[in-house]
Amino acid sequence: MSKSENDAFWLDKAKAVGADLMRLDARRHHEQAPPTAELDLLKSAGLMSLAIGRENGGAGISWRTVNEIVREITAADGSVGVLLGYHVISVVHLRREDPTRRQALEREITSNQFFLAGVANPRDDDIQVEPLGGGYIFNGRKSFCTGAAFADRLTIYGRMAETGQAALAYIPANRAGITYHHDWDNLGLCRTESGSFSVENVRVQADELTIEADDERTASIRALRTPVNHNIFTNCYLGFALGAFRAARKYVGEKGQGWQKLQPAAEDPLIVTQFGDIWVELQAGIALAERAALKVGVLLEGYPNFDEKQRGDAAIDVATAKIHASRAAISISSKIFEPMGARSTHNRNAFDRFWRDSRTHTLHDPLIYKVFEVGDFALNQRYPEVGPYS
Amino acid sequence: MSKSENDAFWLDKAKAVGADLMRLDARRHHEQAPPTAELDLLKSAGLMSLAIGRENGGAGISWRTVNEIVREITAADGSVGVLLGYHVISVVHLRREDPTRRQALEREITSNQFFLAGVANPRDDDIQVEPLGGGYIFNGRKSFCTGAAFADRLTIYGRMAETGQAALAYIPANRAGITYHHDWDNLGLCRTESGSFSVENVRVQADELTIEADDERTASIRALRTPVNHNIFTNCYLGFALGAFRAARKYVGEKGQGWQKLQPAAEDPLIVTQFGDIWVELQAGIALAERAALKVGVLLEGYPNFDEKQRGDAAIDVATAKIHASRAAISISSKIFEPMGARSTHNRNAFDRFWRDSRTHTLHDPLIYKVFEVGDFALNQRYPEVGPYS
Amino acid sequence: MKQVQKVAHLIRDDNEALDVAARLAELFAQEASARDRDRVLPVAEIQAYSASGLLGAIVPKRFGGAAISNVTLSRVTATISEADSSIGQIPQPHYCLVDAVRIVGTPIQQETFFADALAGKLFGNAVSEVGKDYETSTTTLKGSVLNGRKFYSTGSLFADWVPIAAKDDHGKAVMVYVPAEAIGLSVLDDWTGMGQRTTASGSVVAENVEVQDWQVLARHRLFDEPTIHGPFAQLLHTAIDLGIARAAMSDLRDWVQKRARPWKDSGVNQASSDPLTTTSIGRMVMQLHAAEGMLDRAGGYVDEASANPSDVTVGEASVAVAEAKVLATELALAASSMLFELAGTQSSLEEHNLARHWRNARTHTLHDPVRWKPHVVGSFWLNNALPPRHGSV
Amino acid sequence: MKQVQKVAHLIRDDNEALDVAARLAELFAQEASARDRDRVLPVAEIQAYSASGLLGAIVPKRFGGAAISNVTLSRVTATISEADSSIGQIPQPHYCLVDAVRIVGTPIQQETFFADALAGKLFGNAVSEVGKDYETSTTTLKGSVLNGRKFYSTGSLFADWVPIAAKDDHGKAVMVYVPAEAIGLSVLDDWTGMGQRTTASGSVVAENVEVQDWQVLARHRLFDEPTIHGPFAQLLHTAIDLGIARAAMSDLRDWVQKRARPWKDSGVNQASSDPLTTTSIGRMVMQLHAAEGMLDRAGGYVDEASANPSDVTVGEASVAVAEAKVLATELALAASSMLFELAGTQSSLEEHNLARHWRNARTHTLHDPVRWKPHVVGSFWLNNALPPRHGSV
Repeated sequence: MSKSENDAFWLDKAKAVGADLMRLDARRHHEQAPPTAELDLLKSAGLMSLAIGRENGGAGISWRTVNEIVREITAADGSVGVLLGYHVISVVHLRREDPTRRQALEREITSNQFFLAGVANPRDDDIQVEPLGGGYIFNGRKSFCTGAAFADRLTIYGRMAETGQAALAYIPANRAGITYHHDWDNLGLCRTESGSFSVENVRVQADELTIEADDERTASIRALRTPVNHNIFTNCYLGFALGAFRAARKYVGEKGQGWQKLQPAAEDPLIVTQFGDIWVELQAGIALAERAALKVGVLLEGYPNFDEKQRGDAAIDVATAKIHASRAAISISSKIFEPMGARSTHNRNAFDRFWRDSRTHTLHDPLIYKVFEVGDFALNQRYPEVGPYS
Repeated sequence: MSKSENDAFWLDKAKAVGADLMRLDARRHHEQAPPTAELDLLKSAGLMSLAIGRENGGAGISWRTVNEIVREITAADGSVGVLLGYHVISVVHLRREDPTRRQALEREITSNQFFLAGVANPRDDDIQVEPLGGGYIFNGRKSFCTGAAFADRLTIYGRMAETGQAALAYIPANRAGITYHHDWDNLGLCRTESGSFSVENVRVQADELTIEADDERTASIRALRTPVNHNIFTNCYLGFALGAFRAARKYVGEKGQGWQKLQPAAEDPLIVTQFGDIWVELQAGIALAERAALKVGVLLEGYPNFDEKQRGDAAIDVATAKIHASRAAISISSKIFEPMGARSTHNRNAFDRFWRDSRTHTLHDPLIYKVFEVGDFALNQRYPEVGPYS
Repeated sequence: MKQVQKVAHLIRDDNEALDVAARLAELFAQEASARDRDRVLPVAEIQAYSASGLLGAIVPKRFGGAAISNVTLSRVTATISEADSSIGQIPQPHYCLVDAVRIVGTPIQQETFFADALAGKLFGNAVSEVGKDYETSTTTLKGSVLNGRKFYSTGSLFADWVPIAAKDDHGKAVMVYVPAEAIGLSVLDDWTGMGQRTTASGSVVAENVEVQDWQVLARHRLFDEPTIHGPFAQLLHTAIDLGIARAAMSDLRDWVQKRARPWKDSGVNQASSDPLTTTSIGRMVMQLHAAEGMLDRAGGYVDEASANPSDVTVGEASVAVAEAKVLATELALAASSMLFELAGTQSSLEEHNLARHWRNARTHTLHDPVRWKPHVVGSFWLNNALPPRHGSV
Repeated sequence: MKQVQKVAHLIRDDNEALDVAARLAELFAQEASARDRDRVLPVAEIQAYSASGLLGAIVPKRFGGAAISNVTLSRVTATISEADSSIGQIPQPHYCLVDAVRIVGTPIQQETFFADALAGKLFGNAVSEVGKDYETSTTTLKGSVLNGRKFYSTGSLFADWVPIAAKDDHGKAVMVYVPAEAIGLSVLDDWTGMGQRTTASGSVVAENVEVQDWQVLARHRLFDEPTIHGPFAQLLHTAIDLGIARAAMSDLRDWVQKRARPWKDSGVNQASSDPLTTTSIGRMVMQLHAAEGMLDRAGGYVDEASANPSDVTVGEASVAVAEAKVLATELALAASSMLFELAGTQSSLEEHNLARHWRNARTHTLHDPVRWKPHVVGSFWLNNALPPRHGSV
């Protein structure tokens, strides 16, 4: 499918940012330092308003191209791509706000190139919200707060102590009472700072808070969550795989060794067919992800009006793509070493980053239960129920 | 991507034909009798002019929908779908004719719902053409002449005895001197009659013959061959897989047995996940095939004006899809038995037809060399050279 | 009591059993494809098998048999199945139901049936019922009268004895050993599976068959107590799958060596020198050797459990057999399909009938579902959970 | 001649070697993760290994050793590697270069080096050169003076003897056994691979090292003649991969039993009871048992070729080892990655350092490319083609 000129323009821009990211030292991927320089590159290219319409100063591109850009940035730098992905998710979910406020927030993001982080791990439920004066006060602790430590704005998910309703605060990240624990120490995505943070008597004004009502908009926003989030995750996984593939192609071309006297390595028939297999696996993932993005794009355009069939079809396409992409990322990021050979394991190359990143993020929710979900549709024609992971 | 109304109309029509085909006895798949009733169903639905524009009375649908229809018909009946696929290929290659003659032939096909068969196995080269009077005379023998035995019109590929130029005759199939040997006895595609035939002093008029010149049109037609043909083959393979999947879903729902006391079978978690895996494999194939069809569609629209990059990208996408689809068809058509269980092997079900058909047609050209071709692009960024299989 | 009329060679030890199997295999391989194609039952071949003494080779030594090990028996079965997997499967129930006599048979059953097995008599089986399981089975032994209808009764068409699973007056599972010529017993040639076509796995119908007490074996004890009955049956099924895989690979070797054309882009002038071909073949060869090792390993566990039956030894045997079964299943399916890919287009001509390996593999590997076997293996390794006791693990 | 100063326990037979290895493994496992994380070389552990007598256990009996079989040595290596795969790899060159002395050593070399091995002295190695292969190597022995630069010299940092591959004045390949304290020899701690981090696989530099004739071993004969030198080296690499796989699976078991949370939709209250988890684990257990069987099988072929070296026996050993290597490679990679999938999100915390298994597997399995091994196996099976003779098969 051909792209609009505007989409192509933004994609090219993002690729240029990706090329700049690649010029930084590969070893930084293993460091825990915040990716400040990297985020600045994204901001100065305007990528913080990727998922915002032109009417609010944003890129105004299709959801499919948003996903492609997340994939490209992730291929260049796994942590940065994942941060961009989560930012996009936070932006999309601003649809929960009433239209006037959403417009104001989107314009603020666009003009300031704010980087957002959202904090809502559905398996935890440990931030309490209480009314205080005309506002509210937040207390508690959260884990897996990707990017929160260097965000400009935070979405914090809490629960009203009295009513049990979900409450979302959208506030500056430097609000008093917020402490980042800088305790992210996982095998991959080292620079996303996905550690924990705590909020202690954090004050939130009434107009900074959205309380989920039992209405259609809330239901629609909940129904959007998994298709949108998992579509982005899928493109992060494909980004890891794409980055691995490109790194291997470059290395084999420059330094690879063929078997015995076969030279250059790029003419070793078994190396060539290994790349063929990697290509097929990768492209199948991309084709599925793009197909899913088209369906999710329909939901986003229709929001808050889409029906169960549209949501169900999108959810299944997203889950199908996520399964394939998870497997492809883990498999490709490990397979690339075989054509590259033993010397490629030198830590200066940091070629393990693709596998580390893939292996870390694909643990978000268990793959085999996604297979079950898709199988239940394939066999019993049942759509997944709307839930935190489905 | 949403479909035009006209495309959706034709797809629905084809699905209705598919449903009719499914009502025939499954055991006929193993018989060698010609599929006369089946072809009549296709003709009366107008499917012989699927790949012809509306200006010539045809369906006027996108190349992507043509492919989807071939897939659907193949899912319903493997032999019939493959026949339709080869017919479409023959129709597409009428582009070799000058525009006036192409228009006349397409109109003839539309109004008579002619079924075409083409005879051009690139590894043989054994039909000789000699001038005689104002016309020509054909002599020789061909193998793998799919559908020729019950075609209305034949394209016969020969070689000019003196100049060595390729010559294509487009003639009525009952022309004197043509003998069908009815010697197709292969493990799958039993009703395609893909056996051999011979031509003995067959007379061809000058206006029935096209001699390939060394011009741009010939080069373009040659460049179209593999992308077009393999795109159709890919959808045949996906049709085998889709047919297998649907048959298994139906059988498990009606007659499956869960492990131990797990009932119904459709709730056995390992059966459900088996279907999930089948679904992911099948959908990845479909997504790749559709992406490839969009690229081939661009070539067909541009014909005879497309450039090497367009041709190369289309060829790689087609090859990528074909590799995945070949593997998926063979794997899915064999895997379906596991959730269905031992009793499904009763010959009355003929569930082996999907594997037999897949295993037979995927031998068309060696899979591993397609992987090599794709790998050569992935690693060395080389497009495949235009050739009979690439 | 039945008169023993057949006379068979007496096999003395494990090595002789292997030699005899190799000789028979050579014979059976010759017309295997033709028998499959034309669905001709292997009558003369089963006679040769019977005369060879292999049917009695598992009889305990104190009854005059060679008591060959389960490792040996599984190798014998693989060798025969490579030549003709239908012939490999026909005596599978025989061995199970002769071994059952060893485990829970009465003295008179042991004396009679072991003598018959040594004489070359074949025991069939009649257990499965359409749409029924053990609990809903409608085959009954009321007093001395047996009634019921079975299908998938492999080998019964050739059998001298047809052991029939039934419930007795107390609702207990019994196995009634009925002579083939008994009044009221019919064995039908109605098996139409797409593979294993000449196993004679037809229906068995018992209508008011009169039975004597001594013919009734306490089948329930085979599962109530820890016995190798389940893993033993599965071990032989695994050997059959392995035999099918070997047969497919043997045809693959012939074709690639003698018939396949090199691909135009391969740069070699023999298909057998193409590294892309040898690489695919090499991967399967490794799987073959691994599966052979796993079959021997499983046989060793069954031998141990046979000598010292307990919950643990029998459970371990079931698990080891399940492991071997999964590998053999996957190899048989992969090899019989890959065969075509490497042998080339001509290999799909029906005249070569190469698809029989896939049809045999696909049909036989469904005998019991493989999908839960990895669970059984994983639960044992992870939780030390012993597998359930029945014929399918 | 060098004075023997170390004293090691004397291992008497294969069983004792296995017992000793099991005891050492228990010790080595305790701090393996911490050593990897902090890149602490296993100094005390290698001393314990040396004192245990395992370094001399392959010495021929007439020189006072136990001459343990290759099957046993590969099991020992797998056991040690399961505990700490870097320690498993460190003596790999030692065994190769002590066995080389058995094959082509002069009497004085045999007497000296075997005595040292029995005394617990460690032999390192220095063969690979950056960007060079055998023919373009620039390490030379001119007269009695050795010069060259090597990298990836596993074990040399701990070694008492550093055998260095060089070309002599006639262009012949030799292996020069240089004492660690020789003037002009430097061993650098500069190995920075992402896995097998504590193998001390650094660089070795020889600058005008003076050498005596008796220190020079006729390396070319190891490949000119049919010897087990190649398959022997690969057998031990295979054992290391298998050890890594076992280590990953052992952590997997612990995690699923003790830490993993059941998934909300699983309907079970322990992750270890989830059939979707046990099924995945079961598949890997099967592969593990198959790989173990294949390692033993390969060891058997190497034993046979060692006793009766010929083109055929050595070729068969190479092929059998290649088969085992591919399975062990794939299992080690799959198990060390699947571990996370079943252990859950918490397993990716760096504090648990579970990724070391994958880093070790991925690094070590690249030692020589696996991609051509199936070709070697397939060519032998199909065409009876013997594999090339070098250290990589």
